[in-house]
Amino acid sequence: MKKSGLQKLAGLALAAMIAGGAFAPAALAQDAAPAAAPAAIEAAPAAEATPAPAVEAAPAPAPAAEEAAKPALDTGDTSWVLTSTALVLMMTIPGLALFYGGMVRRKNVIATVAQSFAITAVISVVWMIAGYSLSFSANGNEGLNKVIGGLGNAFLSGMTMDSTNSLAATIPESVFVMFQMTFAIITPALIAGAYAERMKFSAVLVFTVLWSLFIYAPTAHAVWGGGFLGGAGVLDFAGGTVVHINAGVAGLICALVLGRRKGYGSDNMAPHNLVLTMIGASLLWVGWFGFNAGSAVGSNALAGIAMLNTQVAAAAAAIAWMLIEWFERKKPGMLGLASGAVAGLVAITPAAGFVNPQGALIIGLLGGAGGYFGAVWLKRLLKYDDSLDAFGVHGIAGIIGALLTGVLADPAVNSLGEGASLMTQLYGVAVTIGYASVGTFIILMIVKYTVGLRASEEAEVEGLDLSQHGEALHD
Amino acid sequence: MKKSGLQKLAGLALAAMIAGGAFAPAALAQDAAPAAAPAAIEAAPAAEATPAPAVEAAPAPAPAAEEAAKPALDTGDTSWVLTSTALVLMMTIPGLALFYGGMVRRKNVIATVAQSFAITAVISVVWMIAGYSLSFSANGNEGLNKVIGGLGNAFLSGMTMDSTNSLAATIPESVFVMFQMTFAIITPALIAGAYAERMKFSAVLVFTVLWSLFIYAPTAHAVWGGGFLGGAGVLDFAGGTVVHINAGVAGLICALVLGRRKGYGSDNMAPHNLVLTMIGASLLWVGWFGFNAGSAVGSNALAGIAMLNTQVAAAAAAIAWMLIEWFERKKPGMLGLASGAVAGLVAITPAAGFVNPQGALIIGLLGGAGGYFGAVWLKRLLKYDDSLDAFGVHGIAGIIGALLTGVLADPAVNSLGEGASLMTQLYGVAVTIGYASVGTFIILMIVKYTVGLRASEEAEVEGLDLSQHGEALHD
Amino acid sequence: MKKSGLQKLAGLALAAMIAGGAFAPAALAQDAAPAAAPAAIEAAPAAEATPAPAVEAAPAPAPAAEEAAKPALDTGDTSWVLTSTALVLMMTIPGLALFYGGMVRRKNVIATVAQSFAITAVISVVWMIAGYSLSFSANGNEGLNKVIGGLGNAFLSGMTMDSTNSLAATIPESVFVMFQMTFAIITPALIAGAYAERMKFSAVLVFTVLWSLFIYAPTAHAVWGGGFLGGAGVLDFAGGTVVHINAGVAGLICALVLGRRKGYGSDNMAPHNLVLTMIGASLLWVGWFGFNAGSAVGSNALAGIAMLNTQVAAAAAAIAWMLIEWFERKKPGMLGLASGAVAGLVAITPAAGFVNPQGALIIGLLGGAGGYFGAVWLKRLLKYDDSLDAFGVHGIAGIIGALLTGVLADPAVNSLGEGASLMTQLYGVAVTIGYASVGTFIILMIVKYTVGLRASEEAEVEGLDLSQHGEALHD
Amino acid sequence: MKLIIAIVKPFKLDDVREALVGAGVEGLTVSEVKGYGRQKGQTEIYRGAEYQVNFVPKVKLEAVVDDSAAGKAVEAIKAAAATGKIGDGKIFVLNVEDAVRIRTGESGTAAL
Amino acid sequence: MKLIIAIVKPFKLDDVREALVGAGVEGLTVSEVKGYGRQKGQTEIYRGAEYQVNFVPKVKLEAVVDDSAAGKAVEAIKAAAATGKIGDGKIFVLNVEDAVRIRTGESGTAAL
Amino acid sequence: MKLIIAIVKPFKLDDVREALVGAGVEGLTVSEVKGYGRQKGQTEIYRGAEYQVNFVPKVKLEAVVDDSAAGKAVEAIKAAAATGKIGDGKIFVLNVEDAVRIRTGESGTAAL
Ligand SMILES: Nc1ncnc2c1ncn2[C@@H]1O[C@H](COP(=O)(O)OP(=O)(O)O)[C@@H](O)[C@H]1O
Ligand SMILES: Nc1ncnc2c1ncn2[C@@H]1O[C@H](COP(=O)(O)OP(=O)(O)O)[C@@H](O)[C@H]1O
Ligand SMILES: Nc1ncnc2c1ncn2[C@@H]1O[C@H](COP(=O)(O)OP(=O)(O)O)[C@@H](O)[C@H]1O
Repeated sequence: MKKSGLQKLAGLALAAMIAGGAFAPAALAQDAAPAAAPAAIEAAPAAEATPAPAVEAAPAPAPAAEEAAKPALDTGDTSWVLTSTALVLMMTIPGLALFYGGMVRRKNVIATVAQSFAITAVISVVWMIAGYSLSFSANGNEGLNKVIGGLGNAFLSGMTMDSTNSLAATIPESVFVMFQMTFAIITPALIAGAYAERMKFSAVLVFTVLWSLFIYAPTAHAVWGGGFLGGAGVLDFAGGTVVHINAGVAGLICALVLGRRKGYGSDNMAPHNLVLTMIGASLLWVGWFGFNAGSAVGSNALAGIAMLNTQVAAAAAAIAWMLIEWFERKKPGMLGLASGAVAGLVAITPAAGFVNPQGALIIGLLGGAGGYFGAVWLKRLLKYDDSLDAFGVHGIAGIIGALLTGVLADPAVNSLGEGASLMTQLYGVAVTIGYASVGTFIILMIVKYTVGLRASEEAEVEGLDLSQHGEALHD
Repeated sequence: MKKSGLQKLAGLALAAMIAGGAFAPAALAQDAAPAAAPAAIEAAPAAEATPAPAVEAAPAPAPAAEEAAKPALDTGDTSWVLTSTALVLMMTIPGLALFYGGMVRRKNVIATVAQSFAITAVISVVWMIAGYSLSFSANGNEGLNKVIGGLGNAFLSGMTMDSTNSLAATIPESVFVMFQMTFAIITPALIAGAYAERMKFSAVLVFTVLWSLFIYAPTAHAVWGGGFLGGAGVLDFAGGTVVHINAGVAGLICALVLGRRKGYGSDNMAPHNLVLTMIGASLLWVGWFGFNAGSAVGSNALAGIAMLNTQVAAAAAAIAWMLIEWFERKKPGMLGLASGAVAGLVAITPAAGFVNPQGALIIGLLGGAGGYFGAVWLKRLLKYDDSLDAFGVHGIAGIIGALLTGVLADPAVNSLGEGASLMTQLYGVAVTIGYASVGTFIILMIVKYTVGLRASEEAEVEGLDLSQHGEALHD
Repeated sequence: MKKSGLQKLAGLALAAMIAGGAFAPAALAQDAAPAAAPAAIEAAPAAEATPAPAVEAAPAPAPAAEEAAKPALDTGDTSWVLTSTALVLMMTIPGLALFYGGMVRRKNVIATVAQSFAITAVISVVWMIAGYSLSFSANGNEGLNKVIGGLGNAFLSGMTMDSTNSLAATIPESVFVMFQMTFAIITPALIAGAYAERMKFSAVLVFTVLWSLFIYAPTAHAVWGGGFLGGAGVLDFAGGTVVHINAGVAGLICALVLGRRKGYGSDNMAPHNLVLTMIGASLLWVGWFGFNAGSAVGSNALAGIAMLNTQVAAAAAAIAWMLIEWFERKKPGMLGLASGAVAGLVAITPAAGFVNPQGALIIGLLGGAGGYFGAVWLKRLLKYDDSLDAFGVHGIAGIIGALLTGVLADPAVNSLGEGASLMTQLYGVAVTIGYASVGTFIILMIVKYTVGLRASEEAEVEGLDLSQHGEALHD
Repeated sequence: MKLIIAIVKPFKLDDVREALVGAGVEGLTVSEVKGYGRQKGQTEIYRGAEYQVNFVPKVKLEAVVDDSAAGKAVEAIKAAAATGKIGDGKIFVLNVEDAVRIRTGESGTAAL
Repeated sequence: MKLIIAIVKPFKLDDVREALVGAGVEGLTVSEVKGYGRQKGQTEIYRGAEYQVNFVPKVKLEAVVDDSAAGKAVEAIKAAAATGKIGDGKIFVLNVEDAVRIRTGESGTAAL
Repeated sequence: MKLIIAIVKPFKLDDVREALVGAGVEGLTVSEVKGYGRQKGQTEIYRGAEYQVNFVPKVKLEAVVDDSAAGKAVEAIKAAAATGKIGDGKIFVLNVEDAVRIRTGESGTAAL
C-alpha cells in the first residue's frame, strides 16, 4: 500500500501545481516517453493500410522534405472521426440527459435534462477558450508539461486549415478539437448522476467549469496529451481513466459532500419513466461506437475491432447484470439491462483498442457484475446517496476495465499492448482516484462558499423543475 | 402450386438438416454458383471508382503476389460501413423498441422496450459465439455449405487485424462482423411485434437464441453466405427475404401458436403513445439508410442509389397508406404514416441496390398499399392477433418487395440485376416462408414444453411491466 | 431604403416569373458568374488534400481527355455526405417533430409530429419528381436560369451511376440529390412552428407542396444552383438564407394570415412536455453537424471547421439566451437553453464554412440574443401568434447570421470569403424576405380558397389530434 | 336522490358501466384513483432500493340516481364488478340534496 | 355546510373558478374525470381496429360552502359553465356535517 | 357511517395513511387533485408568455368509517398532515347511508 499512498501524494501535488503553477517535483519525472500517446502510434500502422503509398508514388506535386514525412490527410479517416464526433455528442444530448432524466422523480426531470444540456453548452465554450490547449498542447515548461498543457492554443489560436494534432496526423486539427471536445463535455455531465435532484443549477454550472479546467484537462493531458501517465505506459484507449474513473470518483465525492436527498430511504424515489432511460441507454450504446471506435482516430481495423469489442462487452455486461438481478431480485428489469449495458460500455472503454473480442467478452461480464456490485451492494453498504450511481456504475466498472486492460491486452490487436501491465494500470487508476477526489473536494468547497451547493429544502421538496427553472411537465 | 409444395418440402428438409446435421439431399444441389452473393460482386465495380489504382501504382511496399490481387482496405468504405453499423443498431435500440413500445398499452411498455433491448444483448453474444460463423463462413462439407456455414469462425477465431470477408474486400473483417451483427439483432426483435403483450420474458430469450441459430443463420447463409438461394440467383440486396419475410412469417406463426391477447376485440387496446411510435418510426427510417445503403459495403454510387431508393420508397409508401386510410377511415393518422413508411422501407430492402428511383417509387406505392392490406384487411379477415403487425407489415411488404425486385431490377444500376426473374424471386420467397414457418413452429413447441410460452392470465391482466420486470411507469 | 424597395420588386418579379414562366427582366441580369456556387469551389482545394494525385499517377485505366480533368469520386467524401444525409433527415424526423411536439398543448402533440412526418414523405416525392431539377439543374433559357432551374432532371432522369453534380464533383450524383433533399424537407417543416395548433392537415399538405416548388426551389436555385443571388456573390454556406430566413419569413406570413389561436393570451398554452423539446433540440444540434459540415460536400478541413463553428455558435447562443433569461425572468429554463441553441445553429448556418471559431463565438452570442429578442420581445410587441416562434428564432437569427457572414468571413478559412460584403449579404436577405413574403401570401390565399386553411373552432378546441387524425395520447 | 360511489378494479369499468346503463342509470362520472385495503400494493426494487407502493390502481364511479333506482344500481354494480378475489372494491351510498343540469337549468330528479 | 360537486367541460374550468370566487367561495378542489352521459365519446381506429371510448374528459370541482352561500354558488357555476350544448355537465349538492382546517385546527364554517 | 374527505399535501400522503391505519381505518381511496385556496399556484413563463397556474397539486383521501371511529380518524389526519404552513388542507365529514363490499356482498359497517 506504500505505493498507493505515494500516488495519492502525487495527486495532491498535481492539484497544488495546477492551482499554483508550481514546478513538478522531480519525483514525478518518470522518464516519460516523448508524448507519444496510444492513439498517435496507432495512426501509423493504420496509415499503411490506407492508400498512403499513393502519395509516395506521386512525385509531381513534390512537397517539401518535412512534409513528405507527414502522412497526408485521409478523407476516410476524417469522415469517420466527423461521424464519431456526432455520435459522442449524441451520447450527452439527448443520450445521457434521458438516461438520467428517466431515473429521477417526475418533479426533477426537466432540471436533470437541463443539466446535461447546459453542461454541453458551457464546456463547448470552455474547451474552445482553454480546455483544448490545456489538454492537448505542449507546455513550454518541460516539468509542467508532465501534468498540464500550455496555453498556446487558447481560443484555438494556432489552428489553421492545414494544421493537425500530432495524435491524429491524418485528420484536420479542427476535427480532432471537436472530437475531443465531446469527451470533455460528457465527463462532467456524467457526474450529474451523483448530485441529481438536489444541487442548485448555478452550482452545477460553476462546478462544471472549474472541474473541467482543473481536473479534466490535467488528467487528459497526463494520459493522452504527453503527460506523465501516458509516459509511464498507462493504457487508456478511449477514456476509462480520463473519463469514467474520473467522473465516477468525482461523483462519489459530490454525493458525500452534498449529503443525501431529503426523504432518502423513506420517500418513494422510483425512476419515474424507464422508457426515457431506455432511450438514453440505447443512444449511449450507439454513441459509444463513436467514443471507442472513433478513438482509433482513423477508419481502419483498429476502429473495427474497437467497435466490435464495444458491442460484445456491452451485451455481455447487460446479460451479466440481468442474470444477477434475476437471481437476487427474482425479476430482471429494464433498468438492470440498461445499467448493465452502460457498465459494460464503461469497462471496455480503456481496453477497446487493445483486447480481442474474447477479452472483451470477459471484460463485459466482469464489468457488468462489478457495476451491479457498485450500484446495488456497495451503495447499500456504505449508505451514501449517489442518486443515479455515477460512482457505482462509472467508477467501479471504469476501474475494472482499466485494470483488466493491463491483463488482457493482446499485442496482435495493437502492438502498444505489448507493454501492458496490471501494475502500471493500477498506478494510473490510483493517481486518478487520488487526484480526482482531492481536486473535486476542493472545488466543491469553493462552490459551497461562493454560490452555494445545495437547493433549499423547500426547493427540493417542490422539485428542481419549478424551483430552479420555473418549468413543469404538463401531461 | 406443385413447385411451391416442393419448396415447402425443401424448407422442411432444411430444418431437418440443421437440427440433425444430415446431408443435403441432392435435390437441393441446384448448381449454386460458388458462393458469390450479391454484395460481393458489387464490391468489384465499386472498387474501381475508389483510388484502387494507387495500389497498382505503388510498387514500393511490394506485397506478395496473392496480396496484390486483393483490393486494399479503403478508409472511405470502412467509414461508411462503421457508420452504417451504428445506424442499424440504432434501428433496434431505441428505434424498434419505441416503435413497438408506443403501440402497446401503457402497462406493457417497459416490457416491450425491454424485449428489444434484451434481444440486442443476447444476439450480440450469440453472433460472436456462433452466429457469424454459421452464416458467413464456408462449411467444409460442400453439401451442407449450401444451407449452413461452418464453425471455423466460432468465437470469431480466425479473424485478425488483416483479415477480410470475401463479401466485403475493402473493409476489415471486424467491421463486416459488426455490420452483419446488427442485422442478426433486428430480425428476431421484429418478431416481438407479433407476440407483444403476452409472451413470458424467459420465453422471449430462449426463443430468440434458438431462432437466431436455427432460422436466421441458415437463411442468411443460403442467401448471402454462399448457400443455395444466392446460388440460384435469388436477389436480396439488404435483407428483404433474410430479415423481413423471415421475421414476418415467424411472427405470424407466433401469433397463431400463442393465441390472442386476453380481451382482444373487446378491451381497448389502442396504442398508448403514438409520439413514441413516431420517434421509433423516424429512427427506423434514418437507420434504414445504414441498412440499405450500408449493404453496398462501400461508399460509392451503389450506396448512393440505395439510399435514394430507400427514401423514395419510404415516402411513397407513407403517402399511399395515408391516402388509403384517408379514404377508408376518413382521417389519416400518425400511426398510418408511420406504418406506411415502415412498409415502404421493408419493401425496398431487397431492391435498394437493384432498381432505379422510378422503380423505387413503384415499390414504395405498392409496398405501402400492401402493408395496409396486411395490417388492416388481412388481419381483420383471418382474426389472428398479430399484436403490432409483424406479419402484416414486414411479411406482406417484404414479399411484395422481393417479388418486385425480380421485375424492376435495372442492370444499369447493378449489373447483377440482369439475371433478375420473378420466378427466381418467388422461389426464394417460397423457400423462406416454408422454412421459417416450419422452423418457427418447432422452436415454439420446444419453448412451450420447456420454459413455457405465455405469461399467466393474471400476469397479462396486471401487465407485463410489473409481472415480468417488477417495474412501472410513474408519471 | 431605395435599394430594398427595388429588391422587393425583384421578389415580386420572381414570383411572377415562376408562376407564369415569363422571362427575367433585364434588371436582374447582374452579371452572374457562371453558376459557381460556394460549395462547388470549395471542392477544389479540398480535393487537393485528398489522394487525388493517385489518379494522375495511374495511367493504366486511361480515361478520356475530358474525364481526366474531372476529379475522381472519393469514398471518404462520399461517406461523409452519406452520413450527413442521415443526420439531416434525423433533424426533421424525429428532431424537429419533437422540438415542436413538446411545445404544443397535449391535445395537439400527435398532429404536430404528424406534420413533420408527413412533410418528410411528401417533399421526398416532390423533390424526386421536380424539386431537384428546378433547384439544381440548369435552365436552358439563360434568363430564366437566373431564377429557376430546368426540368431536365425531372423524375431524376439523366442521373446515372456515373453522373455527378457540378457542385459536388467527388461524390455520386445520387448522394448529392439525397443530401439536398433533406434540406428541401426541413425547410417547409420549420414553417409548421408558426401555424401549429390550428391549421388543417389537408391545408398543411397542399401548402407544403406549393411552397416547396414555388418558393424553395427558386431560392435554392438563385443562391446555390447557378442563379442570380449566388452570382451576385451572396454567401450562404449551408442555408441561412435558403432555409432559415425563407422558412422564418414564410412562418410570419402564415401567423399573420391564419390569425391567433383561440384562447391566445387567456388560455394556458404552456409547452406540455419539455423533455420532448429537449430531445428535439438535441437531435437538431447533432444533426446540424450534417447540415453544416455536410455542406462542405467533402470530408476535409472545411467540413472540420464548419462542424467546430457550428458547435461553438450553438453553445454560445444557448449561454447567451440563458443569461438574458436569467436576468429577465429570474430563472433560466430548459426551453431557453433549447431555443438559444437552435438560434445559434441557425445563425451560424450561412457562415459555418466562412468564419473562424472566434467569429463563430460572436455569431453565436449575437444569434442567441437576437433569437431571444425575436421570440420574446418582438412577438410580445407586435402581438402576432407565431405559435412556436418559427419567425422569432429562424427568421431573426437567420438574418443576423447572414449579415454577420458578410462581416466576419475569414479568407484564411475559405478563399471565397474574400469577396464577402455586408451589402451583398443584405441584398440576399432583402430579396429572400421580399420573395418569401409575397410568395407565401399568394400560396396561402390559394390554399384558403381551395381546401381551406384553418381547422374549425370546434376542431381546435377538441384538439387537432382527435379532430384531424382521430388519434389520442393514452397515458 | 342518492350518490352512489363505487370503487372497482380498472378492467371492470366497462362491465360496470354497461350494467349501470342496463339498470337505467343515464350518466356517471369516473376517476382514476389508488386504493388501499386488504389487497396489498406491489414492491418495486430499483438497483437494490426497495419502494413499497401501498396503493393499487382502481377506478371510482360516481352516479347520482333517483332514490327508487338506488337499490337496483347497487345490485348491478355488485354483480358486474365481482371477481370474488380480494380487492374487488366497495360501494357507498350518500344522500344528495339537489341536482342541476347545467345546460337546461332543470333541477331535482329531472336533472339526472 | 354543503358540498357542491360540479362536473363541467375542461375548458370552462377557469371561468367557473372565477365565478365561484366572485360568489365568495374561497377554496375548491378539482380533479380530472371522465364522464358518461348524453354526450357520446369518440371512436378511434388504429390499423382497422375500432376502439369506442365511451367517456368524455371532464373536470370535477368540489367546494364546501356555508349553507347560506350554496344557492349563490350553484347559480354562479350554472352561469359560467353553460354553453348550451350537450355535455355541459351537472351540479350536485350534498350535506356536510363537519369541516376542519388542518393548519389551524378550526372547524365548522370557520374552516372554509 | 361517515365519509371522511381529506385534502392534503402530496408528500404527506404516506404519513397520513399510516396515521389512519393506526387509528383503525382499514381501507381508503386516494386521488390526485388540484387545489385552489389561500396557497397560491405558481407562474410559469415560456418565451415571455406568462401562464398563471392557479392550482396546487394536492391529494384527496376518502375513507368511510364507522360513526364511532370518525372522530379519531379526523384527529389522526389533522396530526399527520399539519406542517403549519398555508396549504395544509381541509377535512370534510359527510354522512354515508350504506356501504357494500363487492367481493362478499356484506353491507353496512361490516363492509368497511
Ligand atoms: N373504508 C374505505 N373507505 C374508502 N375506500 C375503501 C375503504 N375500504 C376499501 N376501500 C377501497 O376499496 C378497495 C378494495 O378494498 P380491499 O380491502 O383491497 O378489498 P376487498 O374490498 O375485496 O376486501 C381499496 O383499494 C380502496 O380503494
Ligand atoms: N347521474 C349522473 N351522475 C353522475 N354524473 C353524471 C350524471 N349524469 C351526468 N353526469 C356527468 O355529467 C356529464 C354531462 O352529462 P351529459 O349527459 O353528457 O350532458 P348534459 O348534462 O348536457 O345532458 C357527464 O359526462 C357525466 O360526467
Ligand atoms: N371550501 C373548500 N372546498 C373544497 N376544497 C377546499 C376548500 N377550501 C380549501 N380547499 C382545499 O384545501 C386546500 C388547502 O387550502 P388553502 O386555503 O390553500 O390552505 P389552508 O387550508 O392552509 O388555509 C386547497 O388547495 C383546496 O384543495
